[in-house]
Amino acid sequence: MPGNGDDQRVHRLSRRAFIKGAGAAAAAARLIGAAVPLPAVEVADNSSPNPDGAIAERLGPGAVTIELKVNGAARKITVEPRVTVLEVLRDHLGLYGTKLVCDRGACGACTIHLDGHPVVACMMLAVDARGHEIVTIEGLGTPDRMHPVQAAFVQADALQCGFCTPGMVMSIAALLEDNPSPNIDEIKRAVAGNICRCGTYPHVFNAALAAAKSRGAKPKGGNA
Amino acid sequence: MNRFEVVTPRDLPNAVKLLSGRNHAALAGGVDLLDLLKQNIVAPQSLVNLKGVGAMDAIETDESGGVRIGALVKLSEVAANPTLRERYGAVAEAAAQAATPQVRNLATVGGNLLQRPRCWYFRHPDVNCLKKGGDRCYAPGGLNRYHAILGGGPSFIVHPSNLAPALVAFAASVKLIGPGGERTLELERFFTLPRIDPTRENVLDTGEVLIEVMIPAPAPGAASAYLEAREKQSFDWPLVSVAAIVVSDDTHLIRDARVVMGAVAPIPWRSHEAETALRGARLDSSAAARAAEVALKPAAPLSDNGYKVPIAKALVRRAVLRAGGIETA
Amino acid sequence: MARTVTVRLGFTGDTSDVKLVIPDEEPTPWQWGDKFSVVGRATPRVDGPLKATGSARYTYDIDLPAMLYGAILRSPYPHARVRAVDLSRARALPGVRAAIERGEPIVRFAGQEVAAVAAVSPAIANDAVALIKVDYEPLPFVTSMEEAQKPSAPRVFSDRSNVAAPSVTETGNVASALAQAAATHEAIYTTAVQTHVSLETHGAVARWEGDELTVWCSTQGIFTVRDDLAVLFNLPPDKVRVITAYLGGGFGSKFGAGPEVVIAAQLARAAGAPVKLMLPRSAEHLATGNRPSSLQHVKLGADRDGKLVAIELVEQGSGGIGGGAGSAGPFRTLYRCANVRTEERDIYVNAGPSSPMRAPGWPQGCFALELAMDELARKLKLDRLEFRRRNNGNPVRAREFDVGAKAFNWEEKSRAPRTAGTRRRGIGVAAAAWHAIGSAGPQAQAIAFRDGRVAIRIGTQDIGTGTRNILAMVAAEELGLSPSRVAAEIGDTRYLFSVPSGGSSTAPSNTPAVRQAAAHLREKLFLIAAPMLGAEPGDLEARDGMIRVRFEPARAASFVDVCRRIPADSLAAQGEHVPNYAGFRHDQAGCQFVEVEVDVETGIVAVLNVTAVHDAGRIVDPLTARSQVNGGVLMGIGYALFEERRLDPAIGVMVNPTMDDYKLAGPLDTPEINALFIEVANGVTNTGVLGLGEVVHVATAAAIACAVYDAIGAPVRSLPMTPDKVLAAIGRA
Amino acid sequence: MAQGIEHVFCAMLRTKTAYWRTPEGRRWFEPESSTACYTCLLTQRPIGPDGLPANAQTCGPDRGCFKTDD
Repeated sequence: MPGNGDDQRVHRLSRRAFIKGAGAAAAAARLIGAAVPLPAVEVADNSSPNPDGAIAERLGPGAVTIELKVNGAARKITVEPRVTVLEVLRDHLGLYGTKLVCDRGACGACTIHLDGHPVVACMMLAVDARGHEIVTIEGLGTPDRMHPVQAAFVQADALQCGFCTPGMVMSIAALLEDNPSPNIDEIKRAVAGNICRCGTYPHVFNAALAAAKSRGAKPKGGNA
Repeated sequence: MNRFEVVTPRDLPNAVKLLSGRNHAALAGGVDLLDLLKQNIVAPQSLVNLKGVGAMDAIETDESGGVRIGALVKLSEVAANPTLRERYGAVAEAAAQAATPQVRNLATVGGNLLQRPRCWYFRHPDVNCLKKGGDRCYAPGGLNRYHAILGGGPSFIVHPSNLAPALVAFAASVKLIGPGGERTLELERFFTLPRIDPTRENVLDTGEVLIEVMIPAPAPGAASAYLEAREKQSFDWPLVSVAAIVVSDDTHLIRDARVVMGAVAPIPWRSHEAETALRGARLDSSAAARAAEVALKPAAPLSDNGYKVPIAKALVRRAVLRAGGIETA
Repeated sequence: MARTVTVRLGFTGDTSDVKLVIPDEEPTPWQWGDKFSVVGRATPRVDGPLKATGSARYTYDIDLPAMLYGAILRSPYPHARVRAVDLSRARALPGVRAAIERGEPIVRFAGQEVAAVAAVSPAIANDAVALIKVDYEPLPFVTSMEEAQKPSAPRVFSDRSNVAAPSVTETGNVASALAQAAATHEAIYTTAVQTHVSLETHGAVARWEGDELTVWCSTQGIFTVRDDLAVLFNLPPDKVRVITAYLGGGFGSKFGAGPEVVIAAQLARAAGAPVKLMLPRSAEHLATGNRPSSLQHVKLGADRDGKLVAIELVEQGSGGIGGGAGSAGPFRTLYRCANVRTEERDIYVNAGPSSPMRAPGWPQGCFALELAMDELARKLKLDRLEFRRRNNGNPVRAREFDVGAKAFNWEEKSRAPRTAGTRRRGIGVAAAAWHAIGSAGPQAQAIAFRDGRVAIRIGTQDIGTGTRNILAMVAAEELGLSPSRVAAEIGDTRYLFSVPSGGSSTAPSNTPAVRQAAAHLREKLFLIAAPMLGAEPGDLEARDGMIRVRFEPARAASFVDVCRRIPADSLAAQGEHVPNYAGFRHDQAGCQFVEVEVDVETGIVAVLNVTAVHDAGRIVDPLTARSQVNGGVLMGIGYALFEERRLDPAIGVMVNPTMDDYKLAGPLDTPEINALFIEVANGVTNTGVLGLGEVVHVATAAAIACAVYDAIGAPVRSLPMTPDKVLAAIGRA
Repeated sequence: MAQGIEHVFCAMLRTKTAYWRTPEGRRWFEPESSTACYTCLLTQRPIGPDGLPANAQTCGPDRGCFKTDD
């Protein structure tokens, strides 16, 4: 599916508003304590008038077609505004390298580069990513042509189950762009937002140092 | 997460107009908003996108020597800004220690100040606590190890912002724009205790937008420090944070001091007691320890969070010493 | 049928010739002093590039045409009667294709499955779940072990006590030994419930084609999931195919078909379309298992010479509605003692059930026993390492103590004064054991193709330890190839049977089958090569990509050239893991040394460095072996300092089912880790490879606790050692 | 220990070790194990369909939900 530009999957979905009052999801009764359901959402009409021109843009709540720049290519997708960048990458663009783990920005498994900076794709709405350059793990390298950081991860065995690995690689790759010769403390801080349950951090540090070295930089101190 | 629309107003006045409507929420960096949406804590009909309605994304020095930080400035930009690092070290350090590198590249200054508490009862989708309009706070009598030791009741949340204590220490103000026009408020007065209204953490009115933080020029001889104690060192909310400013001369005589604690109270907790104790004293470890002692005197811990008192004392003492240029453990 | 071979077994300084009776089809077990060209060399894993580039496809990444997304409605109540479930509004939601009830009249923990839906998008599935109306009758509940034992406590199971029958063992007479001991120690130690937090949550993609069921599953046991589903859906096992190409962690929680796997298959059948059902993070904490808590009443007695004369453990533990909380293993095993009594009790509470987790029972027991050992050593005025040496009965561990103490600088660090400053350093040591010798059953195929490719096929799975790599390395060793030329194909029940990846058994169970298969393939290739080289098959050897006449390296054919003579498309051979031999030893020893720094004003503990010394039999790949040590240590740091499932006593819900409030060790919490291996030729299988996953996790939390005790002079007898507990131990809070 | 292999287990009972087979081809239960986490395959939980705990000590022929292996 990657590469054909358009999202195929939306054609399975009706474009009508699916739910009268989608807020029912939010109103799922709070069962502990006095249950005060939040008000159900009145779904705004996608084509509601904007007489005084107060609104520059109105998206949703139904699916809207937007364009994102992913790994150098413009990709058109049709999604509800509530969809995150992570969901778009995985469920609409077939870019499965970026992982969902904590879904709250706490683990870094979904780290991508947004205009060159590492961000968590799970805590950003897709509509907010328009106009920005997104690079995912797939945009960094392929098994046959690995990015130096990816090659260093393999050499150092900086991966076990591999589920956190794309996010780790993205964090280290972003670090080395900013700071070609990080010491071990700078490396630790750069991946401080990435969680690995297999506990492979020591090898990640080794990989980062090796990748920096292979790019011709001299490590400045550090105790690795 | 419910369905919602995302509207981008033409300009700030229109953003205010939209946000004055029922069930609208402001969208800036979106990190805390998405967390709340995913937990079904909020279910707005409409997100009002503040990006693109006005600048709000710059850090500028003003004529009086102070600094203005736009509400949409990212935490990573605060952490890296040379002016802030040089003159408002505690602010830059607080930003640098917030959340994770990836979150700091998304999260904004405005969002950091306005984020909702991290209380696990508040964040639990099945628990309707006082803060969400329910009838009780579950912290007293419940699991309260991370809750308030100062200023609590009837809700015992702690304010989650890293930035706020540092900004309050520097006597920052916030500029708000709302249906009634623009107003400027000392940040210290912006935050509000639960005994006023347990469902909110600040006085931002419906329709109001926080657009800017203004920090006055620091007094000559002022130096700051920001310290956090966290259970773990990789991404954790602080158990206690302390921002301290010490204005002293070459002989370590303290002319003025500001001491603000984070994560101990429902608002950034300024300790006037500590400041009074420091003013006029010669800065040394016993003066700092005295300040720490009086700062925590009003503490009223719950069943499980008494340990935060000694931690706060240690951090107040260390922050004061560090601000005064005396390195400590 | 069988033959007798004599092999040299043991470890540095302690080897001997051992006679083994082995089946004819078995290659002679690797022995002490064998020279290898592949095995034992650090080899980056063969599937590393797929993982490093995000190309490895996990269950979570499976995408099928017309695939639906499943979601589960879970009980918010810790205990309730389910009076009625109304699925009508969910079913009526456009985009919903199936909705099912779980059908259990009582829910016993917050997070228990009640109903499920399948819809065309994850968002609609979640919307639909919110539309399900359930009429619950809340029932009284209990979430704390202490409360659960009160006579008036609500019952988790009606008419059954919340206290299960105890499991008691006794050798000797503990009571009288304690009475006569020169020194005794008695204290209570507690540990919290830890959850697995596999990064890939539990889940499956299920697809029916007629009466054939294919399930992509995040599991540690593809065959066990297959067998479970076959029983539940009344199918012959060969109508069920389970695929796990890559697995994002399991740590013991992913055996068998869990509720989410069964529900995915039910939804797929009801909807007539494939269904993907991956759990959200919160459900992972609530409902997929945990390491139970423990409350351990420990008594130790020693004589004047520092020899243990009595060990007693009275333990209770709870993971929730299930059992398995026993922690007595270390008490019965780690140290020599004539009088040992253990008593273990499971307590039921209204919370998600326990499941096996990385050396079940051992990190709990090791923590209590080893900290108690330090407390007794202090009374005896004995160096803590010396105290352990005197009571150690395992020669491998004796060597590990020596090697580790030297590498760690134990003596010098012991002599360093414990300063009175704010940040105090301390050191600790703890022993570990496990028994990772694997089990018979796995069957492997080794296939050579006409183009010279070699494939190993076996129905095992890679939980993250590098299974493909070590299987490729073992086959490559046998065939004289480089591992990169061997494709290890695993993770599919279409391949021959293997056992689940648990109990550290993947490497020890699968490598012998692979080695035997590769050896048989080599013999078959020799039959082809012999006429080419004008030699007898028995005179040939496979080395460096060549098949050649032994002692006459010039008479050789390349492996590829020999493969070209394969008459059909490929040449296949089979091997199996035969029952284990007596070998040298069946147990596995380890020990870890830890240095910490405690900030005595904040109670915050930093682990500075760890020296981990372990026996993994024959190390196939030191690189991936070190990765496993890192992993065991890091999970141990989390267990020691951060991790705890927190249940509110009043409302019965877990308050921290997220990855920000449930705290895992991260990069800045990572110490320097020095992994050292004591290689043991144990001869229990033809490879003598042992698993490492569990033994490397057993001692870490214990050693950290001992180091904290050393640093602050007071024991913290409760895990996790959060700042409140550390400050309380120091007397500052 | 005595009950060991003689014990008749319900065919629906599962624990980690039950997924291995003994050399005789039987499921490998350790009724004396204090660390085994049992589940009933029918509920995928440590509860039988009869609402009582599922484990090696109690999942015998005296329970209404008991099933034999073949």
